[in-house]
Amino acid sequence: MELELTADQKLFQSSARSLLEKDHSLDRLRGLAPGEPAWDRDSWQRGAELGWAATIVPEELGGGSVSGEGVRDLTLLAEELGSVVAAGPFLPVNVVLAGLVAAHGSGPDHAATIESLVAGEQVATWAVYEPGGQWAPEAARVAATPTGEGWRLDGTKDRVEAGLEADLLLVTATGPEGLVQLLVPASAEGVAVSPQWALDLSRPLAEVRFDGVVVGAEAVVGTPATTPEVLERQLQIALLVQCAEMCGGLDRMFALTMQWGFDRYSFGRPLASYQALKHRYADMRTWLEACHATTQAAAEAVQAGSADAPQLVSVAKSFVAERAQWILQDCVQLHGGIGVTWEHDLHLYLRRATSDRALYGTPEDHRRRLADLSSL
Amino acid sequence: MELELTADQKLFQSSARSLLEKDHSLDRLRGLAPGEPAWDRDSWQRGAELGWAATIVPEELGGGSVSGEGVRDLTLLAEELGSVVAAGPFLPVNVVLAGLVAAHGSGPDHAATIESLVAGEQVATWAVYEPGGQWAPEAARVAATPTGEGWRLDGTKDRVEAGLEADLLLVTATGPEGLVQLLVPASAEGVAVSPQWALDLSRPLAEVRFDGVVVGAEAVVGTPATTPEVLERQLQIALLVQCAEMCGGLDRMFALTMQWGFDRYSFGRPLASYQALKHRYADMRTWLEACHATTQAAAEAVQAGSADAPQLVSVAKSFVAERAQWILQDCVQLHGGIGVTWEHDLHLYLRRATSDRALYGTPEDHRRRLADLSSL
Amino acid sequence: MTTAETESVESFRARARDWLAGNMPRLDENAPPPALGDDDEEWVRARELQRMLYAGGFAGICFPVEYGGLGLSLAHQRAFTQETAGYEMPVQLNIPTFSIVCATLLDMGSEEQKRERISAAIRGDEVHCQFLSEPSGGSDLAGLLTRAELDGDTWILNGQKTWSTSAYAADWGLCLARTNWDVPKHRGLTMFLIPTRAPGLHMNRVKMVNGSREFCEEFFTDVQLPATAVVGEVNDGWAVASRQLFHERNAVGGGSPFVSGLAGRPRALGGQSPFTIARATGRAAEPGVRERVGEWVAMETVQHQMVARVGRAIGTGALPAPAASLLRLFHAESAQRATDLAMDVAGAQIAAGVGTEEGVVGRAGIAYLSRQGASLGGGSSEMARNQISERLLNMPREAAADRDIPFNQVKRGRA
Amino acid sequence: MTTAETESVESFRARARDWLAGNMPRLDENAPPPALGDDDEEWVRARELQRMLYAGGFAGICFPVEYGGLGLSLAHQRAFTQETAGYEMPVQLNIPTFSIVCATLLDMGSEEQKRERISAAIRGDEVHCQFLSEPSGGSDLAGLLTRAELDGDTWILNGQKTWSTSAYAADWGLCLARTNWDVPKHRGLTMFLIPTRAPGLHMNRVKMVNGSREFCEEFFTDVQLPATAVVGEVNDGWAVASRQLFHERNAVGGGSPFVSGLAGRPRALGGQSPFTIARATGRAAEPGVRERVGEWVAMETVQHQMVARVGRAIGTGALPAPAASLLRLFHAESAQRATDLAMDVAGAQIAAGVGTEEGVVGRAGIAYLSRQGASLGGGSSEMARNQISERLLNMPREAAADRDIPFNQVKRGRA
Repeated sequence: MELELTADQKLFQSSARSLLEKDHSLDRLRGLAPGEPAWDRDSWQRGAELGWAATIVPEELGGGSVSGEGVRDLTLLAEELGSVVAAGPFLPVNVVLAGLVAAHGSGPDHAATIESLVAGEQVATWAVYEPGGQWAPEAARVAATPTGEGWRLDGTKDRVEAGLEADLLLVTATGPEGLVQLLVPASAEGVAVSPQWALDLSRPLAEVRFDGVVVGAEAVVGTPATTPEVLERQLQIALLVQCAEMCGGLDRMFALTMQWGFDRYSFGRPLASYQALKHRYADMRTWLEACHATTQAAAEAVQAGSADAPQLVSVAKSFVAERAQWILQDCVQLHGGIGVTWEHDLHLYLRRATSDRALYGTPEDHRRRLADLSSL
Repeated sequence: MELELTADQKLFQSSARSLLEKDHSLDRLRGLAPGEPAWDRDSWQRGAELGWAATIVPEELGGGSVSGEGVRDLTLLAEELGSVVAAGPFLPVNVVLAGLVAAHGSGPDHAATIESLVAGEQVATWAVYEPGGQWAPEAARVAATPTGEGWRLDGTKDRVEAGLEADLLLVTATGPEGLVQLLVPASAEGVAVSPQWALDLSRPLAEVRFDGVVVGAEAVVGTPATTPEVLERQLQIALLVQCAEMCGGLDRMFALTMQWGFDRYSFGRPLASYQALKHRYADMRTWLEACHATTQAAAEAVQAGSADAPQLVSVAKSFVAERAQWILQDCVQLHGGIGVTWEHDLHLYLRRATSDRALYGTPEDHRRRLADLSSL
Repeated sequence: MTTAETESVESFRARARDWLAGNMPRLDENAPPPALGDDDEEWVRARELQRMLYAGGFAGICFPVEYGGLGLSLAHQRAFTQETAGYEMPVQLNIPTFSIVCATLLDMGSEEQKRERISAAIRGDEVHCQFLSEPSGGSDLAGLLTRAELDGDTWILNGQKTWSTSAYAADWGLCLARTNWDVPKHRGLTMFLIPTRAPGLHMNRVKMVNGSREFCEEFFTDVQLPATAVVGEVNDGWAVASRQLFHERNAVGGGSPFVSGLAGRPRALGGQSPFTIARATGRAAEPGVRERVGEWVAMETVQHQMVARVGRAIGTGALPAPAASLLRLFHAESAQRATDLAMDVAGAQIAAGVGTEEGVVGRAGIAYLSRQGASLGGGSSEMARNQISERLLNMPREAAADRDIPFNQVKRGRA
Repeated sequence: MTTAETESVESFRARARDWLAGNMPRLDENAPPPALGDDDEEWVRARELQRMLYAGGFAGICFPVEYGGLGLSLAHQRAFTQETAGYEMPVQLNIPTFSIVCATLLDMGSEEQKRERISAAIRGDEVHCQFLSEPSGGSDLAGLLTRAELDGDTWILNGQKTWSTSAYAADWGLCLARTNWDVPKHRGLTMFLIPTRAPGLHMNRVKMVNGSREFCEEFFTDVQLPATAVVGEVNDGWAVASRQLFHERNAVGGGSPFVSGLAGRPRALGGQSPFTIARATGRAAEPGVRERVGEWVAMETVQHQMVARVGRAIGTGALPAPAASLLRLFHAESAQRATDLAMDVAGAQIAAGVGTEEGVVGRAGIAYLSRQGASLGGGSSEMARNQISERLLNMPREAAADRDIPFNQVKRGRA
């Protein structure tokens, strides 16, 4: 968590908490039937009304943040959502907004789209993975072909978060002169969206096929010159949200496991009195603090637009995603058998963390990126 | 250790122990001045008289093993030598013998050399690494050029164990038709041997330059057809010796650390009474058993010439070398500060294990080899 | 049976090979692994297969002849198991029916219990289970709260059990209950052999994160048992439970003589090893992936080598019985490392399945969710470490706040 | 000094920057790291450098003005430290002289001790050390055996100490001794401030596996000390030692206000990071090597981020003081991981040097030999875990067999 919050931030946080308590119960998540939607648009709309899609959008584009530091507010919010494994398009909407805002002023104008996303009227998502592929947006095989007035898209994306529900797809594709990002209505002719099994029960995924999909020139986001930095911005926001939501989840599960250590007796004394276990709690507590430290440092850097922001988000992702696994699996171990039952909360968090670890670059991917960024 | 030994094996073991106690004190090793030889030929001669270079050589070539299973006897011996970090050319001499015996019957005859190595009259070593290189014998850059009557050698080898002391160098080189192994007298014109700093105090290394060194056709070991299997045999013997000596060293250091746990008191009770430490002892004890299990299984497979011997030596090396580090470093930790002093024995074992880990393929190298061997 | 009558291992092996080829169905290598949580059919099939083995004279190889077995050696059993590669086998019956329950009855049961239950299991007519753990218990098995009270000649059982593996498929279970609350915990327990369909016994299946429903929980409400249901002596149930725990460690570790038949691919991974995942994700050419697959190959191999070595050593007495905990601990480590490596190898693909199916890679993701199963089932890894340090390395025992204290005075937690 | 008189951090920073540029020698980036075990010259140099800082008005930034310092805030100190990048600094004086010994004297010393010792250190005239650990002691510092007995007005000191960092270079040391054997261990200790050249004090340097000789061991034979040598109260030495331990944790973790100047590359690795090794071995193109270098970059970065966050939180009271153990534990982990990664990256090259020199890669090998140093120095990682679980997480304390028992009745081991 942030160690110090302003009064405004605390209010923002508590309003989020109230809504989350009302709309996002873990029991609902656990009880979802196969194919049943994990979230509904009304609920997302209520979140948007509380500013969940506004933090990183400037006021002139309809956004605004309580603290004036939108990225910090976004991570604060992501922690809250992560602490209850909230379902909904929080991550993809904010990532698309990050791209649209970063591209604003270069290429076609998307101010109206931004406004409707901020208001929760539309939902957008980033279509960046491709079937069978790892994290490699720069090697997109989905082809964008200029048609004269616009573009034609062909190919397939998968692991598209909220793909079934999204109105707009931000598609990272390869054109004749390199990467191009296009904002495509899900309703466009030739777009076929199908559900994809997802490990994380709270984040439905979809496969999206583009079969000769034609869009106008106004669908482009940014320009060839700005696309790399726009992409980088999208990645940074995705990583920050992931790290912060993992931190929020870890806080919750560590606290639960602490309580268990005090309440559960074995051989006439609490688990918390066994040195071998105490030492593991100590390790977890240390890692947890480090997860917060690196997430907050990354958020600061992204907020400030520091030159080392690319490094720091990769540091945070590679570290937090790894430690989240260590901590959560040890929480399971300390709980004993009930930790691996469907009725327990832990697996919901483990699903989220495992999915977060996998997407937008694994720890291994980000370590190699760090080597690149270090000019090795 | 082997769980069951025959009476002959026990005798063989105890004769080795007596000599090791006499000739190989850890204090001597610790007290070596820079450049001072770590072992002398007389001492090696005494070992050879006890059969230390005879186990894997058939009786008709002057060798012989006490149990009739030479490879098993070799590993038994290697454990004993490893348990006192014995200095001397045990590994390189046996590896060269493994190659010469494997090649026997294909290519030139080396019976006389075998006999003199078995008797301890000559010392031989394998020159296989090249400066700046990793484990890649098949990519040797030392060039063997046919001269008509024989071969000319050019290039440099390094990390040659006992290189300064050896009479004969088994050089793995690349000829016009692929790998060729040549047995080169260290006294040959154009051979320049220079000492190389070594992490393991007990195993001096050398760099060897070959500058237009000319040898006769009789220097070749094996034939183009047999060279791959001869090389494999050399590797297998090197790995078995490494694994067994690590096991021997681990047994000794684990026992020492166990005793320390009982003798050392903290807060009025022995270290061995602290659960967090007890659990680490339990982990170490488990890994130690696994190290022995995989080393003995590999020895059996090499002894039997099983089809899976290449896999099993790589399994053993990759596992034992990794766990040796875990165990020894935790032994240091459990000893506290004195474990990192020069006067303590632990670093002598850690140096050996770290060097063993590095040479003849690291765990990472052997894992990739296992993937190859599994037809991935 | 005299030595002269014992068939040689090699002759037995040859006979087994022929018989298997002629009688046992082959495993379908291409069949998908059965869906977790829906394995009733497998149990029907296991009984059928066991009946075939019995009819062929290859059932209960290491059990005594007088209880329906063949009375042969561990070497015979191992030879048979090796020969079963590629055949369908009733491996579900290995644990707990044969290697825990029957093995314990053999050690501690009454003559009647041995004759009836062991032979019925060998014939394929019965499946057995254990009612040991309780929701409040965890590692502290002896701290259990289920009570049995004597009413005339009849025991009345009340309480709750959980983590009963495959109890839903079983006919009989060994149930440990407290029969004296005024003595320290180990001294007031009694073991009962009870029919799973006894009136007053209500059973639920527990759903696990991987979808498995192999565990059950049971509620006992005034279940009535005759005096002959007691296994061993009244208030000496801990001796019986200790044998069960020993046999369980031995069986899980792979050292039991009563385990018959190769299990095929380990179920824990749902058949999805790092090797399979490397193939399925098209990443087999990446050096980092190859390194991880190689690490998995090595761990699996060492795991088998450990079982062989420690099993042999316990057999010959070179290592004492608590050495079985070495197997327990190493098994957990290797199983967990396998799930970690599979996840690493899958990389970004672990998050999703193929269409609406979880697919090969998704199953590795699910296996990862139950990663800790390997260090929880059959006693936690923490308990194994206690065993190794205290029983094998003779380190001082952990202070137990309930030692030598009447059980009704021992502190209990809120969870 | 009133608020009005305090210079702003940014003004101080600007002034420091100018002064450093004009007065302090630049670090020679190409100079090889000094050979371990031969650092006498470094100490002479450290005193010189400290005198320069003092002359320039940049010494003792966070120490009170009355004891020779500047009386400025942590923010001033941090600003100064940031500006020192690229300059030679007397970093040897940070630990223990300033951040442990002087910090403790500031908390617990007599007015005379503060005036004399702190100001002498700030002027660069004195170096301080600690005589705490004993060969039989390990983590159980309070179980020490060195004794001090009062003979009239004079204390007579006998016993043995070890692990005294840089004591050979020091002028004064804080020495903890037992002055009452009839009370539980913490209540019979007294802290003394003693000159390292006192008659009867014999000192050896201890050679470490990496060749370092920075630690000393001392033998005290009837060393005589005046009553004014006592720091704090007689038999209340544990209170003083506790402050030392707190300051040590804080300093090692990087949270101390009395640490001045950037240390450059961490010495533990001998300057040989996985990054350097990847370059030196020519393996930088291998994906597995790049992955490991990236992991190192991440760990180093998180280590700094931890220090910043926890240091700040302890400062504001958001986290309690024992949270310093979080830094201690994480520092050990990151330092150890760095040596492991360096070894992995070096691969087969770790075994050997370049010619008869150890070279860049050989130094990584040597650093690996002292890998555990990071989890032993300044209290073991095990003690840090006890601290975190007991003091930060409020878990029950470990049973201590010597608690509330007169020290002369406590059991002692043979090692």
